[in-house]
Amino acid sequence: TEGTSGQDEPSSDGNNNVGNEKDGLVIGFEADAGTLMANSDVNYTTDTQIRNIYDSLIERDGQTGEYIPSLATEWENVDELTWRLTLREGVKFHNGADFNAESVKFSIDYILDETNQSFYRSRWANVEEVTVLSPTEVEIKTSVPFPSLIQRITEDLLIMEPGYVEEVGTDIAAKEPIGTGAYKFVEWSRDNFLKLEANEDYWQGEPAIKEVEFRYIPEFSSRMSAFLGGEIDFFKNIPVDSVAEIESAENAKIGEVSSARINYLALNTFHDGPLQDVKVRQALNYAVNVDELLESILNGYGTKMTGPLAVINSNYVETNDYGYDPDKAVELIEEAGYNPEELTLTLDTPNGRYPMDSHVAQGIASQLQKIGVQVEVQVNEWGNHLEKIQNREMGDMFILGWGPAFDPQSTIENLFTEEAPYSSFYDEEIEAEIQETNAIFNEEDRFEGYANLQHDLVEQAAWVPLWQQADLYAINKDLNFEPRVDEKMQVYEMSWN
Amino acid sequence: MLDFIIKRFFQVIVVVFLALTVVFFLIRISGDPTTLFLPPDAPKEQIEEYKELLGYNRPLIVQYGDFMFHAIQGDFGESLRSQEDALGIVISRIPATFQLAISALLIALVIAIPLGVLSAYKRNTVFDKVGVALTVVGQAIPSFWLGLILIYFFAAQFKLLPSGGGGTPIHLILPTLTLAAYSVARFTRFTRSAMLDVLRKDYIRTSKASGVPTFRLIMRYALRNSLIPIITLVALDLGVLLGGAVITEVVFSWPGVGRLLMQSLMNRDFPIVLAGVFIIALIYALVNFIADVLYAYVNPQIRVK
Amino acid sequence: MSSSLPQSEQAIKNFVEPKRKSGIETFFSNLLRSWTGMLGFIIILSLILISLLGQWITPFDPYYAEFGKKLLPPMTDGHLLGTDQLGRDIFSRIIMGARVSVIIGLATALIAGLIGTIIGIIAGFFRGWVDVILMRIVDVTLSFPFILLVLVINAIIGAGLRNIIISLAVGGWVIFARVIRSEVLALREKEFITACIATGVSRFEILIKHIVPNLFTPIIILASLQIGTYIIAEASISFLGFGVAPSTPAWGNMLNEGKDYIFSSWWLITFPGLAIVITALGVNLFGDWLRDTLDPELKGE
Amino acid sequence: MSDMILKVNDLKIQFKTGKKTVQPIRGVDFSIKKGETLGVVGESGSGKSVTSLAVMGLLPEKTSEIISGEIIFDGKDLTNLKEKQFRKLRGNDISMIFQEPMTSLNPVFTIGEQLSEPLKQHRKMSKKEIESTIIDVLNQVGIPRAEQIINEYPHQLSGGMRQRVMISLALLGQPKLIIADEPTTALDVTIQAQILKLMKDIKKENDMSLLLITHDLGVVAEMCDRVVVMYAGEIVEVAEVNELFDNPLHPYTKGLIESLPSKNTRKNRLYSIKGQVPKPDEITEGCIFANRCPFAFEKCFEETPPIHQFGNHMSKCWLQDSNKDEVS
Amino acid sequence: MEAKILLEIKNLKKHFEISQGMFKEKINVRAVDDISFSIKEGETFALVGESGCGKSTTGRTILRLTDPTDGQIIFKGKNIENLPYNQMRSLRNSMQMVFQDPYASLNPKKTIRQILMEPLRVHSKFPKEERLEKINNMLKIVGLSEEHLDRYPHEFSGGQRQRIGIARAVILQPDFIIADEPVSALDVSVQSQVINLMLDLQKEFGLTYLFISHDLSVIEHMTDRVAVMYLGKIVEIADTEELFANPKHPYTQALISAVPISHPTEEKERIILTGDVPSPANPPSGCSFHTRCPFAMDVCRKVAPEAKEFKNGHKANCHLYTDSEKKEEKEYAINHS
Ligand SMILES: Nc1ncnc2c1ncn2[C@@H]1O[C@H](COP(=O)(O)OP(=O)(O)OP(=O)(O)O)[C@@H](O)[C@H]1O
Ligand SMILES: Nc1ncnc2c1ncn2[C@@H]1O[C@H](COP(=O)(O)OP(=O)(O)OP(=O)(O)O)[C@@H](O)[C@H]1O
Ligand SMILES: [Mg+2]
Ligand SMILES: [Mg+2]
Repeated sequence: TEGTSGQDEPSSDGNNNVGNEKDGLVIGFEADAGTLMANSDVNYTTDTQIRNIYDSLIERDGQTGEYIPSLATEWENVDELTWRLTLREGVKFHNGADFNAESVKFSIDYILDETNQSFYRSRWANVEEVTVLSPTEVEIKTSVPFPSLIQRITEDLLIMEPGYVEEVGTDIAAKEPIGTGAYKFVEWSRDNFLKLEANEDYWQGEPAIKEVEFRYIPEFSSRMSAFLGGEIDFFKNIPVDSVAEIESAENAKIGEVSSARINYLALNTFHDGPLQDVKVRQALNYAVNVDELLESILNGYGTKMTGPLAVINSNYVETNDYGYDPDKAVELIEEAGYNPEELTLTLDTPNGRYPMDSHVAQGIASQLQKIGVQVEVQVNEWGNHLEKIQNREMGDMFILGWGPAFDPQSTIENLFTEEAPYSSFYDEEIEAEIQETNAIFNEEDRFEGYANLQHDLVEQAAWVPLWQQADLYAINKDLNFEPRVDEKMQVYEMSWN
Repeated sequence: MLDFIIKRFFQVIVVVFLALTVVFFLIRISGDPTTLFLPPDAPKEQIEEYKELLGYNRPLIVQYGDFMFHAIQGDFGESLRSQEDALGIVISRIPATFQLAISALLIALVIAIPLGVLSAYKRNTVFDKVGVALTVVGQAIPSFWLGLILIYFFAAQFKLLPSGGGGTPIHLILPTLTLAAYSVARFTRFTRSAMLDVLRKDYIRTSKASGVPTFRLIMRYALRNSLIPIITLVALDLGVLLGGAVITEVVFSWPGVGRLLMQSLMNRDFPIVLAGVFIIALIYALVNFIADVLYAYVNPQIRVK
Repeated sequence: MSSSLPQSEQAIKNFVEPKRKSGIETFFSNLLRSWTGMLGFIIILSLILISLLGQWITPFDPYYAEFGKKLLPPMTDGHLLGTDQLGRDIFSRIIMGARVSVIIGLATALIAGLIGTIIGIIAGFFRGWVDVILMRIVDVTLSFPFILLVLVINAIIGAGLRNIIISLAVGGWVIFARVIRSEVLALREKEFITACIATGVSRFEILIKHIVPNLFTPIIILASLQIGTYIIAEASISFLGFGVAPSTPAWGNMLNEGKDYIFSSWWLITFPGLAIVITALGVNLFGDWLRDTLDPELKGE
Repeated sequence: MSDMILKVNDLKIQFKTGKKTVQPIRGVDFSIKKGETLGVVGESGSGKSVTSLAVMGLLPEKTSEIISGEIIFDGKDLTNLKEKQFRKLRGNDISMIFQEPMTSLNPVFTIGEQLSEPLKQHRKMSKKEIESTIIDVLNQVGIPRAEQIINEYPHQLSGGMRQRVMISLALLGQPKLIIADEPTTALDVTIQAQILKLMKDIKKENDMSLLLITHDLGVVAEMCDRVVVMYAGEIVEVAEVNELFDNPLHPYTKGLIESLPSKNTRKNRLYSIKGQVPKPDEITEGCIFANRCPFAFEKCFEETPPIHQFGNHMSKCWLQDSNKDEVS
Repeated sequence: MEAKILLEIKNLKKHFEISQGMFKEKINVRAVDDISFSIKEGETFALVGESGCGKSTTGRTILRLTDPTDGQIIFKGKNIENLPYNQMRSLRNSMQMVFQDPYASLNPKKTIRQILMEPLRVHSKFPKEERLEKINNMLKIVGLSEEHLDRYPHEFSGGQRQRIGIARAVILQPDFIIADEPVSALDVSVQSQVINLMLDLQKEFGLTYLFISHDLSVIEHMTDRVAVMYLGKIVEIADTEELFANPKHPYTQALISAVPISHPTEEKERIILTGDVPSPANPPSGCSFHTRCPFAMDVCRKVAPEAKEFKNGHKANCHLYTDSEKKEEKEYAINHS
């Protein structure tokens, strides 16, 4: 729903810009970047900001999530263990240095080097060696077949300038970054703001917006008032209940996109209990009315899912929807040998991590109550929640989100294997199937494999799928901005009317 | 005097040392920060490796010794999140917090002392009664709520002032008011009662008997006597202000130590928490020290000749 | 003026009748004389009643989320103060929240008061190295802003009603220890204690029979003044998201959840905030009055 | 009567404490002649200080009220004087020396700063002149090192020195009347002797009147020309000092003098007045002293006695009533 | 009939260390500095001197309410200066104290019954049933009555409280009572009542008093022997009548002469001392009185005088009398100055 703001008042709003003349942009952002060093901090807040300074080799299409060339123009599999990338020519770093294969090798090696303590390193553990073939060609060798390398390159890898980092050292480079991106670093005041200016020599052409500021405002209400007061031009993550308020403001519109982050209700099968019985898990799938939750709690902002993958995932196939059937649920529970009236389950939820998360948990609790199952909702501080999951100390059910989820392997592998606790689901047969499918290299076979897996996971009721999060943005009416499915804020793509 | 300074200095060291020790152990038993920093799909080996790297798998007492050894040299380790020097990060936020705390303190003093004096002077009049009532109410309003209300009116309803963020003096207005409100109430009350106390004193009667006019009596004589207890209170309240700054900084997105500490607590960025504890304990101890000196300065009975 | 006539008549009657009044009688006749004390007393009394009778007087189930009725403004559909983002009745939640505040205030005052008093007595009465060590600990605790201390401890030991009482008590006992210690030190020097020694009373008996009874007044005064601090501290910490469990209807929590709705639904932050203010006001008024009547000299404290 | 410097007529003062009111001064009449030392004796709480504060206009404004009577100083009635006019008198025409030298000086100002105040208020003087005047007066009261003392703080001085400073403060305005409210009670006997002598000398030199308040009959005997005896807010007897000691009329005065240890045989019981001073709220009908008086008869409990005057000797006792003189 | 010695004090010292706030060094106050005297059974022994000279400290140290720094306290032939608290406790039924401040010395939270019962309970004096009767008796003796039993101290006047304080001390029927300025805080008309009470009690129970006061006329009236203290030291001891008739030490003379006259016609020769009492933290060298003494000689500034004995146990510490040849001459000089 594009913002249909009220009457068109002449925009003579004091501190706000007058139409076209504005070429700066202030983004209200919830948190500071951890560091401005590329390839270090996996945190979304860091990545979103520095992607305006650094470029990646491969980009995603903002709307479809498909891979598109960026600093790499082509990529191919030489064999199962070897990848070759062709690089764009004539790209220069902000300091004038040339972008070339050396910088790619340097950036990957940076991740791999233990001493740099990159949080990304585990994801790149399979990479064995990076070889510079020519200034415009690199080859990457992996130790095992590693089909998701392209995803890693897209999501993790940003290209740094080797000469600069070596010259000034990582400490300075982390505070005054040099990249090839659309924006050049100007000033960073911790917990306060990050200021960038347009890179006029950007290889994709000069950005329309000349100055960018990320202003850190952790409190939603403060962000909101800054936005309404015209101090910031847009911000992300508005609570669904505030949408109406923003829509009714003169200068504002709502941006919405169904994002690649998914929310789900995990059903813990790691330890003994009713949930180890598939029938009980299926019953819970019947008993949770996702449509009602979406409608009443999320005001419809979200895209319902039925299986382990979201539509936006490659290799997504449509799976069977359990639908809402409380009677069936009761039946199944009884079949499994339980009396729903005597069944008590725990449900852990974080608070404020995902849209309306703890509210959704309470909604689920009251829905399950309708079939007689008692649910004890436990609200955790985020750190504790995560720790409980990782230490496998969770009770019966918990709420969690996962994203960005584009690639089936990463999603399925990280959610449904014994190794990964994030859905706390484990089934011997499924585990074998996953391992098998992951190793397939052939595109068609691979598709086939994931399709089967998706059906099987639904059949097994591995979790209760909820929805793709709707990313909601409050946007200045005069700003051209299409929210991206990968949550990124590429200012280069934006412009003023 | 030197004796005193040395003695106080040791006291400060002991206090800071104990504070760090307590927080160190509390933090260590509360849980493990590694999970929050690594990507969720990080394998067990990497978590272990990371713990190893940070030394979190050693015996607690060894970790403590190591921490103290480095802390003495001003090294609180690196922020787990940004891998920068933790103490440096904390220190870089001090100016913002000070800006807030000091301007709140100044505003509080500028408003409260004349108000308290006036209220004491006009004791039992309507002015005084309304003033006292307001201060009682003022002390009952929690600062975060006041902050929200101010945001609601000044930022949301009338759009007069920004609701958050740092930098310009305009941004300072609402957080300063929020932070100062409690102190205004407290100082006013205190000034009033200190003033009333002094006004009852024999030496004030003496001054009156010498024909000193009331205004001069209050401004020149009584006020200076009242300042002695007021200074002590103000020093104590700087702690309240620093504590209140945490909340105010969060409500108004003010980039100071308090907010940093809050975030670090949430993120379990323990080196920063410890460095923050260190800095706050130090500042607090320092402020108290300064208060003692000031106290000695305004109070001739303990002034050094 | 005319309205105060019966009171002053009462006062005169009390005065001409030298018959000794019971403690409760004096308490109330004193209370009647100060409207601020009376107001504080009434607020506290209603608060305690509300928190005791909570379940029975809430018009709605404070936990029941009726999603269809969320964010109703005050006075709609029988919701006196409106509903919150989950469609829960705010009035009912505020009533239930009173319980949290009362429990926190009283339990913390009790625990902090007990610990602090015992430590203060030990330090003040036995002095020597015990005193030195205990007072160093007090210094350390006081070397940290109270709210920050509670916050850090609470963030570390985790959320929940019990934990917040623990962390408030950990931060709060020191005040008691300090005041009680100095009271004990002052009492020790009092002539009537010297008189006891001269009579030949044993030290233990001096402590129990002569010093402790004289501590009740400062303890009660201090506790009554601290309760307000604890209630506000709990609300602050809950507001920051560390306090009692988020599903618990506590005023700080309600403000924490409601603050995101400040632009659209003012009633979410207004009423719980007012509840805190009124409570703190009542406690402070009553505490002030207690202090003024019981011990005019403690004023400077 | 032009030789009267101060005349107090039927003074009644009332205090509000909470909702109650008390009347600690319940009709006080006396006068001081020029150059005279008038002693006011009475036990604690008899209203000596309140009376003197009333003369200085220093009663607490909000809680006290002069409900009747006049205070005529130099021909002017002070009871309805404006604060501003009163200020011109204080420290200038009337000065006061207080009981507690320890607390009557402001601890955070130097002696010099405090002494310069009456001069700043009442005289137009340069800084230099002020300083030399102060040093002169300090020398006059026998303070050594006056040039240094003016830069010192009260806590650096002993009690006796402080009382000397207080006296010099009173002298600075060259007043016509000095009121000294128990100026030596807080001092040791040897220091008391010093201060009393000093006051005697100074009074002689400066030709002032002195209203000396005390509870010590010895001090009265030593210092005063005439004596006023107060009891529970009333004046019970006024007489020349010799007359009072030789021929006290009021039983209270008699009792006081009789109970002095020096009037009693060593090691024997002392003469004593039974009972205790009534508190202001315990006062009943009749003579205030009746319940302790060994000579009290019915009338004493029923009617307040009038003042009986025999020359310069006044007594407020039914015993002096000419119609009723059967008792010795 | 030489009476037995009840209490003997030998070279008693009590020094206080006080810190002067944080900016100054600690100082050592010599509150009591090497004093010796003895009190006979049944007598009233007085300590007199100006404020701060160490009278109260002496009294409190004798009762072991504070521990002596040095010296001996021999009570009924027994050394008590080192007795531990609990042994001292049992001794306290024979030595008691009356305090100066009638307001501060009674616990405001206890009724008169509790206050008077406590000593009996602590020392298990009298059978339980009889205690109340004893208390009522005692109340009658001090001029109060049974109906006061359940009142609190604040419901009494100062004089009444002081009588309660005296009752508390006497109810144990001790041999020895230290009365520290028992009448200084009282009104003139009440003061004589309390003095009478003390005289009566002494007669009735054969008490020995150590009577501390700064009021010379009271001392003259009711005591048998007097020790004059100055800056922590005893400068003169004598029988009361002897002391007032024939004071030896210049300080004693000045003290006596400073007492205001009791009748306006009385003529009195005055020795007006100059200056103030020096601080006991920093006493002058030699004879501590030399700074104010009208007869100070060179030797006084350097050497502390020894005690010089005159007739009937009259002793004075003054250099004027140590030089035996010039003694007569100087005595004359002093008496006629
Ligand atoms: N500000 C006041 N408010 C109420 N009552 C007062 C006030 N000042 C004095 N009084 C009362 O007035 C009475 C007389 O007090 P005053 O101070 O004149 O006595 P005094 O004769 O000077 O006694 P003392 O010898 O103790 O100084 C006392 O009963 C006292 O309680
Ligand atoms: N507990 C104490 N700590 C420190 N100094 C003390 C203490 N008690 C008494 N002194 C000091 O010892 C000296 C003697 O005091 P003490 O009370 O014995 O004097 P005093 O003769 O009883 O005087 P007063 O007539 O004022 O009661 C004083 O200088 C006093 O300051
Ligand atoms: Mg007086
Ligand atoms: Mg004494």
